[in-house]
Amino acid sequence: MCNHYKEKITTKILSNKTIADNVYEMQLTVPSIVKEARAGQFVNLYLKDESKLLPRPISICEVDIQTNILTLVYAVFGEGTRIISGYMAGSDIQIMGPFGNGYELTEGGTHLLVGGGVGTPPLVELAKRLSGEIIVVVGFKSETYLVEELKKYATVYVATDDGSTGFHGTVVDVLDAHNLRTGKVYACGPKPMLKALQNWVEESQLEAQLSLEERMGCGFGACVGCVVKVISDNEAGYDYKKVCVDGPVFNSKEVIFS
Amino acid sequence: MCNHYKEKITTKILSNKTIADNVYEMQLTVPSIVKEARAGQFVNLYLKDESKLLPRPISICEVDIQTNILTLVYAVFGEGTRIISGYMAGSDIQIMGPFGNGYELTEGGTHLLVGGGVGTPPLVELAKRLSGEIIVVVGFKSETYLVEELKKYATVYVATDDGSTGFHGTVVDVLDAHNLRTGKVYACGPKPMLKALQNWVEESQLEAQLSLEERMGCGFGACVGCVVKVISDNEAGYDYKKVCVDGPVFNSKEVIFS
Amino acid sequence: MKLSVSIAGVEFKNPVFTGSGTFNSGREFVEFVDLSKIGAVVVKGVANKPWLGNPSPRIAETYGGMLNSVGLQNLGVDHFIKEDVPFLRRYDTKIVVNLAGKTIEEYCEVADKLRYADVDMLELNISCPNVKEGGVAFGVNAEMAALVTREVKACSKQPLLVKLSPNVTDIVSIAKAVEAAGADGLTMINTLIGMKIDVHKRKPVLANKMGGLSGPAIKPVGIRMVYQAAKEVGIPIIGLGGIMTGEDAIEYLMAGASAIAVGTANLVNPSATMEVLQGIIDYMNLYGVTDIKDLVGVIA
Amino acid sequence: MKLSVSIAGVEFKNPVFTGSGTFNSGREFVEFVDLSKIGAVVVKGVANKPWLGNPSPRIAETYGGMLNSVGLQNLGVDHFIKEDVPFLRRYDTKIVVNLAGKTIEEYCEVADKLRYADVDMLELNISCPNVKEGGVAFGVNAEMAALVTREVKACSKQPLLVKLSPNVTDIVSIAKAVEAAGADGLTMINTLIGMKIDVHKRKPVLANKMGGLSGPAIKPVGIRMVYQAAKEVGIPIIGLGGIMTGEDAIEYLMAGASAIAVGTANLVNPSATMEVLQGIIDYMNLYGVTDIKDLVGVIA
Ligand SMILES: Cc1cc2nc3c(=O)[nH]c(=O)nc-3n(C[C@H](O)[C@H](O)[C@H](O)COP(=O)(O)OP(=O)(O)OC[C@H]3O[C@@H](n4cnc5c(N)ncnc54)[C@H](O)[C@@H]3O)c2cc1C
Ligand SMILES: Cc1cc2nc3c(=O)[nH]c(=O)nc-3n(C[C@H](O)[C@H](O)[C@H](O)COP(=O)(O)OP(=O)(O)OC[C@H]3O[C@@H](n4cnc5c(N)ncnc54)[C@H](O)[C@@H]3O)c2cc1C
Ligand SMILES: Cc1cc2nc3c(=O)[nH]c(=O)nc-3n(C[C@H](O)[C@H](O)[C@H](O)COP(=O)(O)O)c2cc1C
Ligand SMILES: Cc1cc2nc3c(=O)[nH]c(=O)nc-3n(C[C@H](O)[C@H](O)[C@H](O)COP(=O)(O)O)c2cc1C
Ligand code: FES
Ligand code: FES
Repeated sequence: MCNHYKEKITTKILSNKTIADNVYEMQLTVPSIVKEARAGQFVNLYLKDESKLLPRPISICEVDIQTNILTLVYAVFGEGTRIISGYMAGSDIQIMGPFGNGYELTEGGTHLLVGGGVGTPPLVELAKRLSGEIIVVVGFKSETYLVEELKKYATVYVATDDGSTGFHGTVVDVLDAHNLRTGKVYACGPKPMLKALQNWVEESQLEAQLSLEERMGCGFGACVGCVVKVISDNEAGYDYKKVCVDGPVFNSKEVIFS
Repeated sequence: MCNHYKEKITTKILSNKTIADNVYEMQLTVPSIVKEARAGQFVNLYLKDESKLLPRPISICEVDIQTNILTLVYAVFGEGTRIISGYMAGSDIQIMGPFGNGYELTEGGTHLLVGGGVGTPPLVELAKRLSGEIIVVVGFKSETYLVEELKKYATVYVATDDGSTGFHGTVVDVLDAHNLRTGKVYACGPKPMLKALQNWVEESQLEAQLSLEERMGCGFGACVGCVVKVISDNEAGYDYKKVCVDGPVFNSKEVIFS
Repeated sequence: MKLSVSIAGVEFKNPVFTGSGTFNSGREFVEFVDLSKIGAVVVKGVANKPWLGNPSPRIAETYGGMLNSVGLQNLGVDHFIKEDVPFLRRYDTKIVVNLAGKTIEEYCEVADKLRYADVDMLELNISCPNVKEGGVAFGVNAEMAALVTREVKACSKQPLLVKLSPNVTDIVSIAKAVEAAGADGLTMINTLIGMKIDVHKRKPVLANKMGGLSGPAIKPVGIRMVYQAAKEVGIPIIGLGGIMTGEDAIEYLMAGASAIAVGTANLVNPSATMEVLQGIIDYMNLYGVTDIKDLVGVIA
Repeated sequence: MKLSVSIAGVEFKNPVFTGSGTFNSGREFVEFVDLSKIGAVVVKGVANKPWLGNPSPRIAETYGGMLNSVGLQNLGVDHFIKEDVPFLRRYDTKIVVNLAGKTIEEYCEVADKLRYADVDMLELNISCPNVKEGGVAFGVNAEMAALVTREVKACSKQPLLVKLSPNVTDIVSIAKAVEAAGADGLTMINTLIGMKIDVHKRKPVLANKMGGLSGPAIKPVGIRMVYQAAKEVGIPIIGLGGIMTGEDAIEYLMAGASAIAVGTANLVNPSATMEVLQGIIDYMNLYGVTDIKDLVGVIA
């Protein structure tokens, strides 16, 4: 009704193809999102099936300012992402964003980017934007993806749970094995990985930014549904912050994993 | 699981195009339905959007035994048919049928087929299958459709509410104007038309089969949701019959319009 | 893999039942489903004599569900015993008869006639919201629910399930009262009372104005109530409300139901019972569950 | 076209309000919506002091709806008066403050602090299912509902709406009790209590196990309850529960609501309030309705 207000954007899917078992890459032209995007932010994808109302938050994997193309990489996790994976190139999708704070970037120095599974995608845009020495450590169950993209910008170490590619073990094992205890840490991945990494950075006395996930109602701060426990000096000793607007990237020091 | 049991059929839409303002023709290949179909039967169309669970019952307009093509003609009435009208050729749709009794056909003599709006489609297959003298009287709000198809098999009179094509008035007006008080009557159309026709056939002492509509839960007799009041010799003087299996075609004499 | 479930001494070959009123007496489904593969056919409400039911329209679609105001149209218990029992007995499945009535006497008349009929279990419907006189009043009050349960139990030969209404403040107190009154099991939930208005015609969609809301939209309410009741009663629960898939069924089992029933899904997809059963089997295979019992009530 | 609605002496420019807890204090929506175009912003529940709320996950998607167990996380009334009131006053809309409390004293403490704040109306939430101590107990019993209404009304300066829980056997008796106790209006409905189980993890999706079911799935229940209550009370009703479109809003008005609120839809589509308002206007244009009042309660 009022064109100067922000709205859900309906846009055509340029491509939506599988890049690994159960993992898909979707490309879309969304000038407004591409223009604003910071590494570590996310977008909301909406399903066409109205029985599934809530947004699916997906991290921005890459944006291309020249072509206005937004790239998302997502795993088929449940029904919603399964349905999205079936959307064909040329069909419409509704999207909103970018949301969240994104990673804080510092110029120069060493940057240690740690990703696990579908926590890897945001590291691509991050690696692209950072300057200095960039080291990426990514862990997968078995099949790897986005490794070639990351190699364009960084030295990449790969770990797999089954040892099929790279190091047989976790990302923390790789960090230890290669003694990568240096630089600023940026991470995104499943909770157990982030929890292990939180311990590791504390021991290693490094600063880390962790990108968290939580179930969302809105994605833009309205429902207070997506909270994470953070350290607070109130009576309770903790408070709740919203992953969608106060995060998804948090200082490792403040996060309380339960 | 058990292939010898009947199931919903998923089939590709061959075409789905507008043939009049707000009216669409959809063609599908469904051998099992085409083989069984009788004129006046209907199929259930299911939406892909799972927030809309119930079937949309649509009459069989035409079947082609040679090509196994089923033709449906439907108006965009509410949200469901609006969504269906957007389904593109080449995409899948779920369908089940044929359901209902269909018209009883008699050989030879005069047949008077009366249709109103989207009650017209079933008359096409009916006209095709009847033998003898076939007269069709169809009424529309304004724009007409399926008239050319019907002319292949019958003498066709058209009435429109606004007089834009053919007779300015109702189908009953046409029947009176042309004094078409003869033969067996087969009708399908909105309730007010059928009600008027019921009076008219009674006055005219003709036998009529009326195809009725009612909101359905299942379309195959399970929910007892789609009932119509019929004359009965029980205490109450009426009983309820199911449109989906006892109909949609009823003897005009038994129907109680309320 | 053990799928069989024993309830009040009756052995069901698997935990997939049909929701009363969504499967009629099974006849409409023989083209779609091998009735011998279902745990039980729970038939549409049967009254002491034929009921006409409510005027049309009786069905309204709602977002993720539907409203019905069928009003228990049925041909009466004599017709049921004569026509439907022999039909259903041709299949290797259990027969559960849903009892409809406006008074305790009417319920008992049906139960009494069924004494000599070859049916396996009764289900007392004290919760249908579509019958004005009595039907629902029994279900929304613990004392009344207990009273009707006790009386009908006394006049029944077969084990008696009591089907609870979700339109209540405190489902647990009603479940407990019904258990104390002698019910052999609970079926929950029946439909929520709802209404839909046609804004163009300016009138309710249903001729009866209000109707029962069913389908996936209500599943969270059903899961919650089964969970709450299962913690507090010792008798088995048949869980239903919005089950469309095997995983929905597993949810009910985990919430505490010993068996489940597929309702509205049958109308939308007549093969739904078979698909739900297959979904349960797939789940058990995936997680190596060898006895369906091991899933019941696993949520603390 | 007259869209304005007068409730307890407060003039709202149109009947589109926001559902408490789905719009926060409006700040998150200024990018999407011109707050000056909404009838009222009903803010998230405000307590006497900051509440932490429940642990995560707090949100679960359900078929056609969602569950939440936010548990009224809020920064307390002092913060609200200092930060949110001045913010909202920049817009030409009414401010309705949803009161959260565990006891009558807590509610009164909030109402009392709001005496001197520039807000237009209060909404007493006696129906949030997510707070164990008291919160919900008030809402499910006519006597308790009347008691808390009477007490909070006595300590409030602004007109008082009372927000009813749908998790009750008899909504009409509660509505009447609350009216008799002095409420200036009713807001209905709050969420239905529901639960969802993650069958793979074998645990409830919500950390709090149960939560409030909202969204289009529950609309038929909301319409039914508003319809039932409107027939029996004289005070205005704010209708909500599953409103996604203008037609949904019209349904509530026709059922008897004087104004409506958009809840869950805001989360799914932040422009929802604007679209609902436009849908109402379109409907009125289509049918030549000149005053919104002429739609209220037209269903017999
Ligand atoms: C900030 C953020 C960024 C993310 N980025 C990516 C990414 O780049 N690639 C990727 O593959 N996945 C990403 N995820 C996870 C992704 O959102 C979920 O896998 C997805 O929502 C699952 O939807 P579903 O319908 O398939 O699963 P279902 O389990 O059917 O979904 C049910 C509901 O739960 C929510 N949900 C389920 N799992 C998660 C989860 N892990 N996090 C948040 N909500 C969840 C869904 O959104 C939905 O509302 C991200 C999550 C967050 C919070
Ligand atoms: C036996 C039979 C044959 C039919 N054949 C045709 C046909 O050939 N062409 C055609 O255009 N229409 C036909 N109709 C009407 C058609 O089914 C409805 O127009 C359609 O279901 C409306 O769906 P909707 O989602 O657009 O409307 P909505 O109003 O959004 O639908 C809501 C619900 O009401 C039901 N409904 C609404 N209107 C009707 C109606 N008139 N009859 C039955 N159910 C209704 C829908 O199925 C759905 O469950 C037939 C109806 C019946 C019963
Ligand atoms: C069309 C229809 C008719 C029903 N008739 C009955 C009935 O006769 N007796 C009864 O106890 N429940 C009846 N029910 C309720 C269902 O058995 C079931 O409890 C309810 O629909 C919830 O389950 P569902 O969501 O799987 O449908 C009926 C439901 C529907 C939809
Ligand atoms: C995330 C969320 C938070 C809510 N918080 C409150 C609250 O603080 N106070 C209140 O009275 N109702 C609260 N509600 C209930 C809504 O205001 C509304 O009554 C209910 O969600 C039904 O409307 P809907 O279906 O349009 O959402 C909340 C609902 C949701 C979804
Ligand atoms: S998802 Fe709604 S506040 Fe974060
Ligand atoms: S639609 Fe279910 S019986 Fe006719």
